[in-house]
Amino acid sequence: MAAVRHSLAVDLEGVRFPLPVLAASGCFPAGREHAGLIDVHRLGGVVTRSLTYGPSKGAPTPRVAETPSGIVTSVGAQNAGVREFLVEELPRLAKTGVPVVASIAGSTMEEYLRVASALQSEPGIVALEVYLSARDREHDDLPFYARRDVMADVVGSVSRLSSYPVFAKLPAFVPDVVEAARACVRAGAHGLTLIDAVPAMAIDTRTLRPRLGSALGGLSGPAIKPIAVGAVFRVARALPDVPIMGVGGISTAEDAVEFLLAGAWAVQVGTAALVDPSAPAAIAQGVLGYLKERGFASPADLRHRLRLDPEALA
Amino acid sequence: MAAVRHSLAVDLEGVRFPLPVLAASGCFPAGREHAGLIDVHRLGGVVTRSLTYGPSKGAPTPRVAETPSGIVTSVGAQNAGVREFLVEELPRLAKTGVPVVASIAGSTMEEYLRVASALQSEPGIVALEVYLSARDREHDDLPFYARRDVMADVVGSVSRLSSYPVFAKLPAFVPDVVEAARACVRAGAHGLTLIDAVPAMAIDTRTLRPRLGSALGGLSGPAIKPIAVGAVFRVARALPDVPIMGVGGISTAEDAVEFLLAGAWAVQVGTAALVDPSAPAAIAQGVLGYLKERGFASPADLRHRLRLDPEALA
Amino acid sequence: MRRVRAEILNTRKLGAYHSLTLVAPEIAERARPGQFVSVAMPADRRFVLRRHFSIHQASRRGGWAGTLEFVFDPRGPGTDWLAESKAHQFLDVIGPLGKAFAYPRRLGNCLLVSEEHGSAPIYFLAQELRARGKRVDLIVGASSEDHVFNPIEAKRLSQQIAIVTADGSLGERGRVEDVLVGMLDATGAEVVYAAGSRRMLRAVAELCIERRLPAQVAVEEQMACGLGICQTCVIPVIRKDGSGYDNLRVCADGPVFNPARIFWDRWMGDEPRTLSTPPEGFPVVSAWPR
Amino acid sequence: MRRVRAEILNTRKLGAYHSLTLVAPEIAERARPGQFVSVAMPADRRFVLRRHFSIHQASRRGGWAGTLEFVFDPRGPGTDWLAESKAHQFLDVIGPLGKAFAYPRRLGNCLLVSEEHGSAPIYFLAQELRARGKRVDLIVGASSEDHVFNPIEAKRLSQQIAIVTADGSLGERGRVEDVLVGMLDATGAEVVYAAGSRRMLRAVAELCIERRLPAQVAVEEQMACGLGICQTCVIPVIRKDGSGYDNLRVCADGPVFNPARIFWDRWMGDEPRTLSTPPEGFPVVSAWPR
Ligand SMILES: Cc1cc2nc3c(=O)[nH]c(=O)nc-3n(C[C@H](O)[C@H](O)[C@H](O)COP(=O)(O)OP(=O)(O)OC[C@H]3O[C@@H](n4cnc5c(N)ncnc54)[C@H](O)[C@@H]3O)c2cc1C
Ligand SMILES: Cc1cc2nc3c(=O)[nH]c(=O)nc-3n(C[C@H](O)[C@H](O)[C@H](O)COP(=O)(O)OP(=O)(O)OC[C@H]3O[C@@H](n4cnc5c(N)ncnc54)[C@H](O)[C@@H]3O)c2cc1C
Ligand SMILES: Cc1cc2nc3c(=O)[nH]c(=O)nc-3n(C[C@H](O)[C@H](O)[C@H](O)COP(=O)(O)O)c2cc1C
Ligand SMILES: Cc1cc2nc3c(=O)[nH]c(=O)nc-3n(C[C@H](O)[C@H](O)[C@H](O)COP(=O)(O)O)c2cc1C
Ligand code: FES
Ligand code: FES
Repeated sequence: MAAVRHSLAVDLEGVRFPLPVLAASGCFPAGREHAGLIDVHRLGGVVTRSLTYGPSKGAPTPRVAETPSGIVTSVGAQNAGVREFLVEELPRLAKTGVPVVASIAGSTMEEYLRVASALQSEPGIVALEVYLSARDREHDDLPFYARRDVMADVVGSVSRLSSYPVFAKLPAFVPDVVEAARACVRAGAHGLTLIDAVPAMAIDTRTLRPRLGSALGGLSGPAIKPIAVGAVFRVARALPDVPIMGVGGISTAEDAVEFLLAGAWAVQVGTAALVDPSAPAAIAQGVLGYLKERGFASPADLRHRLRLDPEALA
Repeated sequence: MAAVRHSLAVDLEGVRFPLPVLAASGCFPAGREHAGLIDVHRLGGVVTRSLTYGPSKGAPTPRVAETPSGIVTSVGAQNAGVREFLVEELPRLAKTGVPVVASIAGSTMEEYLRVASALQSEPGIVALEVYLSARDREHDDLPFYARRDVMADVVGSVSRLSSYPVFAKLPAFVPDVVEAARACVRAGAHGLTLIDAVPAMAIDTRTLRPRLGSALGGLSGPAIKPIAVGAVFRVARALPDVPIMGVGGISTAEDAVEFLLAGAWAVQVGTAALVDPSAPAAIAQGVLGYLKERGFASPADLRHRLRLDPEALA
Repeated sequence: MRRVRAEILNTRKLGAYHSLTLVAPEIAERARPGQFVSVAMPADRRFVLRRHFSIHQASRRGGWAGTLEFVFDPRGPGTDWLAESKAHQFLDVIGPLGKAFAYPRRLGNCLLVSEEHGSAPIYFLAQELRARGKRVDLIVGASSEDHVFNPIEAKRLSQQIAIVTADGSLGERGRVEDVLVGMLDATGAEVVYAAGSRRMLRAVAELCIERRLPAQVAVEEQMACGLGICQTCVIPVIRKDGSGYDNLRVCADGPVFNPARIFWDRWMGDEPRTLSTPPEGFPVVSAWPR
Repeated sequence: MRRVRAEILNTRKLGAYHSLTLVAPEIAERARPGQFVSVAMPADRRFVLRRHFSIHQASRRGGWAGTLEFVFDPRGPGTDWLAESKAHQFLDVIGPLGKAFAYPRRLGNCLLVSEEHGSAPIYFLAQELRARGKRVDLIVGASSEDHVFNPIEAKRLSQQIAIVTADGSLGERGRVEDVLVGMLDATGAEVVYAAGSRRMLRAVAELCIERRLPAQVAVEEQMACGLGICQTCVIPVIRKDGSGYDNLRVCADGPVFNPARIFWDRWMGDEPRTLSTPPEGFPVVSAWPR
């Protein structure tokens, strides 16, 4: 085999990450205290926890329950608000040089726009990710993604307002994830993040109570990997030119390769990074090993390599 | 404690099962060869595999792949057609006296109606279950559930045509499962079955192929239990008078109790019954043990026992 | 089929293979070559499905009466777990499952062809055929020496034997197909049995069709239940009357099939096609002596 | 915090409890009472999360230098798995995590209150307080005798001790709260430390507030990461200026808190309320000697 120059860098139509593995939203240590556990230079990038405009206290506890190969969590977007983020967290992150994707949330369209405005022209930020599972106070508290037009409206408005490329973070929980993705792209999304945690619940049969304080939460971890891979595959086939970040249940390099083969341009690691903050770096390293062993030049190279029988999807 | 007469029987607004645990669609042995492995008298009932009008060859192989705490399958509704079922399978089932729920499928609205007609007034059948994940040939091959009006139309038409009570089998994969459930009930569904396998995919990173012949399949097994419990809980709270059969990842009596606490009137066991056909009977037995130990009189008793903090769902 | 809690009597390593011998008289009494068992994995792991293994040995008489042996090479989470199991542990086993190889009533000379772990059921068959006074010859193929399953046993069981490895580390270098014609001619085979890769089984099928030799092959397909319930394990089999094909269950209608009736093109998907294949309505070899 | 592959040096049973002693000098050197470790579960099971245990013992000197001990009662899949672990196995451990108990600078008499496995960090604290010349008295509560953690050690560590079990199988029958006032008076306690159920911690809090005694309690909350990342483990803590409360992370901001600042009503949800609770803006005990 001719000497191939392997590169782990990925280019999502202008949004560049030095490695194809990012820490997913809500799963990256923001504090000073983790210096010893992670080396941000071995990360493709960091997606911040979803930021609201004002501080938010979040959901009642307990906020996590373990289920077969997964966890159900409900943090309720606890965060100190976008201003606190800009003062306390971003400067520290920006100094390390790691590309930052800022995740924005809101309970009204207006809040999304206020958060997006507050983040304008901040050094370090390379893109926005729009969290669409937040509840829409103006529409019966349904999640924004539940109404395609409302969702597209949020994504479109943020895209028009912001100078950053915007990734819409879609749950797989829409009857036609392809149509949902298309609506976001038409509205102006630069790319897509697939998928968010899946609505779920766990009950303690001993105490007769929900295992989470908020009863309902989101399922993440290895259990949801097949759901996420399926969503990425379907959207990538329909929208091959739209950059996709794949997320959901990735805990090994093989898992990441599965997503890249399914059509993801980069991947994010959530739950696995909570349990082991060095996991994203180790996964990126493992992807490099896979590329080398199989003679692929780059993560992007995998995007068109899935071998499909003619009969599949018939 | 006063002596409680424990009964495992459940009454789903007129549809009676002697035990609260049924074998789920596609997961009950139809053949003679299983006599030694199961005792149908320890089953609440049997949901048949989904029947189409004519015979269907089903999906290409491989049809199953194991994933963390789950399996992804795609059988593609292989079945010999409703007539063959009536001649070959139903008489044998009816003779045992086990309540039979006939699952019906179609690739057009018309096919659903033809299958439902063929099943009219057959001894042994106590209800129909409408499989809504089939692809609608008249609407871009999208699953029937993907368009709420189309779905309601199918459920409504079958309900009007058939003299059996009709259960609509909903996937959790709709942005608002409560609205979907409501639409089915408004259209005439007697009850609901929640949930179907979740759209998913697995890829073999060694061969660079999807692990299923049809690429996409459905995720079932313990991995999806929290998703199913969440869907049952949400629908049961919104529609407390509508009978719900809960299904998804049940493999122990505790799992079944979780569903009953979430609001299910009965449960179905799929994947766990494939691996161990006696599982539904063992689970029913375990539910009895739980009721006795905790002093509950019947499975229905659990339906209103979930203890919710006032703050949950706020 | 029976479901039993079977104690592991003995574990041993044979080259790349692990062998487990279980105490399971209810299954052993009924087991015939070609049939398989289904083994539950521990419930506290991520496993959901049982794993399936051909029965390699089932003793009805003697010191080992009531025991059952199966053989595997560790290559995934399930077989890795089994490879760690120890004597006196218990396994949850269902069996015997599936249809066995049929023994030829009139014909005498049997050529048995196996690859990798396909040798497990084939050696069992060899023994039963010899007990019925048939001449048995063997072709055993593998990737390399350590994957040639129990060559000593193979030699003991066969009149004539050809061992073939892909890397030439034992026997001839090459594939089973390379020696097939030669062995057919040399042994005067009247019946052929085979278990191994789809590629090899198809080559056997083509040759037997050409020569109008009756044959039976044991196939494998991904199984969810192994019990005939779920229809995940199907293989396209051409109808006797040639009017089309049906997707039959490997676990309940097989795993042993007449290779001439397998609709190879469909089954092998887009794997390399080296041979022409029977169209629908293909005239099947119906000479099988039942 | 450090992450190490730690060898299990020793395992032992103490009543209902299992104790694991690890070789983990990087962690042991830094460990202080109240801090905890996070232990990875095997990747091949259904587990997703690490499990968290208070450090019971960390030896910096002597024959056990560089070792670390934690203690648990098997009561779920994670602790069941750990209970089966053997000496010379390796565990993936992160620690020390969280904020430790602070030692009183001026005050002398310390009453330590523990329930069930809460005794693990409390005995460690007792030892460190004694080493600093403080008087230590203990109240140890449990459901029954075998759940009274290491009573012999408890007696060795304390000047005066009250053991209370719910079923009366060891010490007095009842709850820790029943002997609290008596012990406070009898020992002349100037500072109170506690670890155990929320109910008990709240009773301690109420009493200490009433008597204006400085106190520290170690709390537990379901944790996903244990590392301060995810904010699943929060507890409502009233601000120093009384202007409201913040949800602080038990794993990073705790697990040791000033009980007077915990917003008990919020934290305990709808569990039975036996005591009045501080409103927002509650005047906190700020007398803690730091
Ligand atoms: C009828 C029959 C008889 C068999 N006999 C033997 C035998 O004697 N010795 C032996 O080593 N192997 C045998 N196999 C193959 C064996 O069942 C699988 O290789 C094994 O289950 C793999 O499990 P795993 O967890 O180690 O690997 P994985 O590859 O991780 O298995 C993952 C999943 O794929 C399934 N699977 C993987 N490969 C196969 C396959 N070839 N056929 C069916 N399912 C598969 C597994 O059951 C499991 O559900 C037989 C298969 C069948 C169908
Ligand atoms: C700071 C801290 C220190 C602890 N110290 C000890 C100790 O020294 N000895 C001891 O026996 N236990 C201790 N615990 C509790 C212990 O972590 C859990 O009981 C244990 O993880 C249960 O795991 P499991 O799989 O056996 O049980 P399961 O109940 O099945 O656990 C399921 C999930 O719930 C979580 N969980 C269950 N109970 C608790 C709890 N009380 N607190 C936090 N998470 C919980 C587990 O981590 C796991 O994610 C401590 C907990 C915390 C937060
Ligand atoms: C504790 C926790 C907090 C999370 N917080 C956020 C968040 O603030 N915003 C968001 O978009 N996703 C959030 N997520 C979802 C993850 O970013 C990710 O989409 C999901 O967990 C699936 O990936 P995983 O299986 O790798 O965890 C959170 C997930 C977890 C487990
Ligand atoms: C092999 C297999 C075949 C199935 N076939 C059908 C079917 O024909 N009709 C249907 O409505 N559901 C079918 N299902 C879905 C199950 O009935 C059930 O809804 C789903 O598997 C979730 O439950 P479980 O986790 O207990 O398996 C099938 C599931 C499996 C695993
Ligand atoms: S594996 Fe289920 S029918 Fe064969
Ligand atoms: S457990 Fe994650 S922040 Fe405390």
